[in-house]
Amino acid sequence: MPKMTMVQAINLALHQEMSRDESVLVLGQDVGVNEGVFRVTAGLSEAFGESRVIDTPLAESGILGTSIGMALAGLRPVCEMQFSGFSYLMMGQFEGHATRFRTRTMGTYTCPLVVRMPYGGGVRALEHHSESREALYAHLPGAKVVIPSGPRNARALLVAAIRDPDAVVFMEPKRSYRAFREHVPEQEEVMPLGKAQIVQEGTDLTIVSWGAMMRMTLDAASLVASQRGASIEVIDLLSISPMDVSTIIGSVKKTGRCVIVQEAPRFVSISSEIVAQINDKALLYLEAPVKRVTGYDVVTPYFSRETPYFPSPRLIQRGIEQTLDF
Amino acid sequence: MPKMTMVQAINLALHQEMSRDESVLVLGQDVGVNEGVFRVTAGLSEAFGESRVIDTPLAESGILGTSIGMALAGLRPVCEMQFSGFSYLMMGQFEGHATRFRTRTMGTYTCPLVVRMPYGGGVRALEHHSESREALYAHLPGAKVVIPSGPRNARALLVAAIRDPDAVVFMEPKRSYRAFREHVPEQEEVMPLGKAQIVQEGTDLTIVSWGAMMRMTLDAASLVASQRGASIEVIDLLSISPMDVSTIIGSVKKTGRCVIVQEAPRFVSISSEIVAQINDKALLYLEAPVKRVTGYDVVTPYFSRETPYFPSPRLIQRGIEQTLDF
Amino acid sequence: MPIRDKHEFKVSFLQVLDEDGRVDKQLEPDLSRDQLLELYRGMVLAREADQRMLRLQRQGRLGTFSPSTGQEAAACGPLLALGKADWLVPAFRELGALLMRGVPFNRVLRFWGGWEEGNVFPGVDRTLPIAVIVGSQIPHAAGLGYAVRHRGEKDTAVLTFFGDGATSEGDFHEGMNFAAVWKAPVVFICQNNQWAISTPLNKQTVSESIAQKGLAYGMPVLQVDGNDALAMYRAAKEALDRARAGDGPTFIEAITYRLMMHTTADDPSKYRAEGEVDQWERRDPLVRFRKYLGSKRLWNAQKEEQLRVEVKQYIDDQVKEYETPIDVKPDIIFDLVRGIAHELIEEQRAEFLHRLNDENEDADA
Amino acid sequence: MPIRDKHEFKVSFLQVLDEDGRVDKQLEPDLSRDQLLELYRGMVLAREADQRMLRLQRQGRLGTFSPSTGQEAAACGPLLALGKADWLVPAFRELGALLMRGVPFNRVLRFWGGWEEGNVFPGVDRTLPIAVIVGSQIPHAAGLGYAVRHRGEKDTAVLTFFGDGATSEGDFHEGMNFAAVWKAPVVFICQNNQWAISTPLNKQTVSESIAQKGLAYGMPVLQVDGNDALAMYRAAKEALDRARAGDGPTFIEAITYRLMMHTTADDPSKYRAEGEVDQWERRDPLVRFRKYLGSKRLWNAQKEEQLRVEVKQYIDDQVKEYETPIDVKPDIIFDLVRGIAHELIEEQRAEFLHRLNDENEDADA
Ligand SMILES: Cc1ncc(C[n+]2csc(CCOP(=O)(O)OP(=O)(O)O)c2C)c(N)n1
Ligand SMILES: Cc1ncc(C[n+]2csc(CCOP(=O)(O)OP(=O)(O)O)c2C)c(N)n1
Ligand SMILES: [Mg+2]
Ligand SMILES: [Mg+2]
Repeated sequence: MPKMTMVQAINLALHQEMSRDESVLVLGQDVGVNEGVFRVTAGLSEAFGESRVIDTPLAESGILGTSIGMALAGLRPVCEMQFSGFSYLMMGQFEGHATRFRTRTMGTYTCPLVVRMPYGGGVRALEHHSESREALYAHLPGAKVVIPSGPRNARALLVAAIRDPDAVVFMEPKRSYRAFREHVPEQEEVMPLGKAQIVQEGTDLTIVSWGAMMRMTLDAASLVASQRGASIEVIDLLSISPMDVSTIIGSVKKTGRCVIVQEAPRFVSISSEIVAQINDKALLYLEAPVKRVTGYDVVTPYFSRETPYFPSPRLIQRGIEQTLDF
Repeated sequence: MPKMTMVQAINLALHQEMSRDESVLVLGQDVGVNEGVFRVTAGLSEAFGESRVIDTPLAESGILGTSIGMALAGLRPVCEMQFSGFSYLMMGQFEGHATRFRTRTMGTYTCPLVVRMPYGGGVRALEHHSESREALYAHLPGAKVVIPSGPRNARALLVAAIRDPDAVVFMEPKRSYRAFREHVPEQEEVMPLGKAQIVQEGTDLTIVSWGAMMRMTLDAASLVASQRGASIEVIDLLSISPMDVSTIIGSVKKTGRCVIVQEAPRFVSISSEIVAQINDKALLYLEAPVKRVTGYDVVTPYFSRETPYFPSPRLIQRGIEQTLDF
Repeated sequence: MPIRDKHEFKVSFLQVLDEDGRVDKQLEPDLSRDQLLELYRGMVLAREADQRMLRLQRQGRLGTFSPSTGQEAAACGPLLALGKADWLVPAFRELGALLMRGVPFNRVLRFWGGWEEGNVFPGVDRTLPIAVIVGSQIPHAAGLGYAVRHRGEKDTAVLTFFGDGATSEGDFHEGMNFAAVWKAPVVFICQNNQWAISTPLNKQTVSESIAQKGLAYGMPVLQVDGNDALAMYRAAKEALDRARAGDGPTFIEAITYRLMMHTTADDPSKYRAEGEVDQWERRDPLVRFRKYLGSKRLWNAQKEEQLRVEVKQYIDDQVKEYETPIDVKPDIIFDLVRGIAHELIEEQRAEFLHRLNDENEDADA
Repeated sequence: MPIRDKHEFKVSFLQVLDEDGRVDKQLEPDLSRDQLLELYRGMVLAREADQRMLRLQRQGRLGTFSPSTGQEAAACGPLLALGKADWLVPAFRELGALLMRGVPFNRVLRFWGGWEEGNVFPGVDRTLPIAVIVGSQIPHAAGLGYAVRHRGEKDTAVLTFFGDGATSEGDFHEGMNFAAVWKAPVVFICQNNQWAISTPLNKQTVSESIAQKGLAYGMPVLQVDGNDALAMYRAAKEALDRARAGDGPTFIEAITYRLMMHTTADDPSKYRAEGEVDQWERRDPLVRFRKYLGSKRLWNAQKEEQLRVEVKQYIDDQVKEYETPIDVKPDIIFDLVRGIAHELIEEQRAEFLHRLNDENEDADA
């Protein structure tokens, strides 16, 4: 099979899961005839028909709210927020129902659904099209939040999300949609939710990152490794919530140094929680403060100004160096 | 002046600010004739009339959205979400507009408004009436989030919030609404936003807390102090965002030990950020891991089960002891 | 052509029993004796249960709840038309609907008593729990409607309730529109009880009716005397039949009145005149229906007495059951947060159990 | 009484100029020569500016934007009726409205070019920036309406625009209802251009018209030929006058058509037939209005030529201005996040400046 972009890989997951399980359906704005504004849902309407690939009215709360209804009836809706920047309109349904039906009814009703949404900056888009707000969803008890970093894990994680018995927010780094290709096996591949992946082993320093930041992080890490001969371990978080804390802790206990690279603003974010977990479980192993390389706590500027507001390979490199030199 | 409850103190702030400044108005569900479901807006409709104390239709996004319009026109709306559990319905307006108009228009338009909301558990109320989700608002760049802990600071902070040039989320710990009284001076008192308060000085350990947890924290601290002769510094955070990090860091540098007490669930929360700030700025001063005494990362149980799901004085005491003994 | 009327709409009003219990023969639904009695029993049970809950609440044996006295016809009439395969999506003021659905009263008590067990209805399927977030259940009903049709479940419909206040929420709007666009088999019933806590209808909306809000979605609409159980049955039955036949959703406004407080924490004397209540007490749905039963020679004082005794006995038994301690592990909430276990939750469960232990020791000491 | 029609509603349709530019004398608004020419210039400017933006975008000199070609009458007609004291609350497809309002074209370019400066309109008050979140500006308009009335600003109204897709959002519903309940002086104009990206009207709503959605709020409604600038002017003028007189809000549906792509990132051939577009091209609002001007002997080929030259010259100058580098401190965003400085922001500003320095050195090396 030829190498695939992330868009193609996600599309493959949707095709295969819809073929496998009749109860899976896709809904959202422009996901049908138009095949999604990023073409993520290409071919689905043709293959599975309008009743399983639904072009909805323009209403985010309605999209999630009706998806919850479908899920309560035993379907497995995969709904799309056209951009994560509009997903806050469905926060009431998400906080109030998608994450709660299981506890509320002691398991009688659950919400097996996926909310897909492109997120993040770096594509020179309009206001509200550049934010990374995974922290908002991750804070909610009962939520699952997954962020792939490449075509292959995007496919394998989306399959897992669709099969998961609860609501999963699946955030797709749109900057990585077509930025690179990977081999994605034709046959089914499923990665467990709640597990991080050590993508590169090392002994001097641990980097934790996810989403679109992974590529930059790997570039920066290999630069530092080659320049200074440092042995760097890189963890792709993948599952933001629930978080695979033991993988992080195991690594930090080994390396004693940690850098977290995140696109989102810093304040009350995933990076904060990772630092807190290290404090809780590995403080005495630290040889330097954990370094947070993140977005700033400002409103994301319009695209002509945006570039220096996101982490860059250089900034990550500096963070690594500083932590090694501490 | 007699001692006041927090409800009375907030009411005093509203009365005085509405008298002082014609552009201040109050809107929300049942805030007028009914004087609010907690009577926080008692007497306002009578004193200032229906056009400044508006009973709105039942629509949270509409309440904030129209408040934004009023604020853009130069008014200073103080709107109420009847319970914080319904405030997620206005997340789109808050994230998309209240926190952004200043940056978007480079200061041409701003949103000087306050969103008041009772929050938190411990009053044996229905589902959605017991959560503490300050983290959701605090993560948003541009947001201000304030949580008073007693009648006197509630009054002084609300006055500041009303006068602030931007949108302020003012979260009122409903468990403290009538739980105790304090002297609240008749004459104007304003506390600056963005500042924490050291309510008790000490040298052995720092506790940071806010809202309804403050009272329990003080009880636990004085118990440990008397039982073990420990000298405990207690910080009332008050302003969740922006956060007075230097007060916390100053204290932790002095004591070397820190306990954070928070009602909200732990994951990606304010407590996470405080730990991360200490990591960033005072790691080498720590003599023990920072201890987080928090709610659990589960859906808040219905009220018959809720008690052990919130921090208790005993749990806080244990946290302090453990940190002292580390 | 330059200026012309292009579309015309109307809102009709349905009443079958007038305020004195006289029936309109043309409109009288064809109900058996058993069905009529089932409906009446449902209303009486709802009324008696409501009154008992009020006492329990005052005695501190129940939490705050929202009484439904006065609204029994609006809640019970439609339930007589609802089949087992249909879905019921309630708000929080349809006690009669839940009880007619077969939800044991002790479960309702458990809900208001602060136990999740109150949302588990043994033997009763396709019945969602009470929705506390006003209007938020409306899109669920639309999604359920889509699902049953998508699955090819013929003869299945969805019935949802909400209040007049709920019609101001965005979720009402979005849910109604989705259902209409999807031609989903859903019947939307708005219990217009004139108040949303202290907010009177004219501060909620200035439309001449609630029913006309359905016109926005191209949906058939009907305004019904919500204190007339026969009219409510008839309207719901027709709408459910239409839904089952694939003809899409219907919006019904039931004009009724909340005779009591919003919840037991509310004091309506702050915002409404007693006179208004008196006026509506004269339109009591139970009295009206009883007159009708009487006129059909199906009812008399003795039967009434028997029914009240039977119903009260049931209530007594259920209260007893409610007050039997629930035997569950204290950490059950950790089991329920997600369908798949995770280390952080397990870690916190351990902290929680340790803490319970510690606090119990403390209490013992 | 048992079943009777209780409320009746209708939706009227207004057209002043027919598709051949013939005017209905009864309905022809009383506009001066200057006003007519101002309106026509506005539409021509909008069209020419749109076409220029398309070229700039294709050349990589402008970001993605949403063309408004074909919708000039709907956007410009109402603007002729809008006073300086009134508020304008746009969506994102009213280029003509912004330009007639006096927003310099270079600011519009800056907006789509990715600069916050595009939301700063020197000398133009009471004009909100483009709203990207569909429908979210509608409650703002209601709040502004409340504010101006509350302040006793007589003769002040608020005009807001949005699309057909926006009417599905909860914020449309909530904003309209607040305005109606408050009798706020707001005119709501829905530019029904038949599409929301790829979603055709019949998947957006199954109501016979968009206009009737206003009935839900008890609001006067009107459907207007949105490609008829005179009808749009007339409808907006009457509604604005009514608003200013204290008679509350109005909902206007402008039936028009998006002749081009949704945005420059969109490919409409994926979802709509060319034939549909051709049909609407024949209803070009500029052509129709030009015929009307011609029939009034206000216009000829030479004047048209002059106007086009003048407008293009203005556009050239504005493009030049747009492409003049903006001279602001790189850390301006840190100044703008809140009205009051704070340590964490200052700390991050320092990090940011340090990083810029470091990266510039890197680039230099
Ligand atoms: C979204 C939301 N906002 C506010 C509340 C608080 N609240 C509970 S019931 C109620 C009024 C509901 O009025 P209505 O829909 O007419 O139903 P009724 O109580 O009259 O049966 C309010 C404001 C809530 N539960 N949910
Ligand atoms: C809340 C929200 N959801 C989705 C989008 C993405 N989006 C931008 S424009 C648009 C369609 C808008 O349709 P309509 O309201 O008819 O306006 P038009 O584009 O036709 O002028 C969509 C879905 C958005 N900007 N905001
Ligand atoms: Mg009501
Ligand atoms: Mg449109």
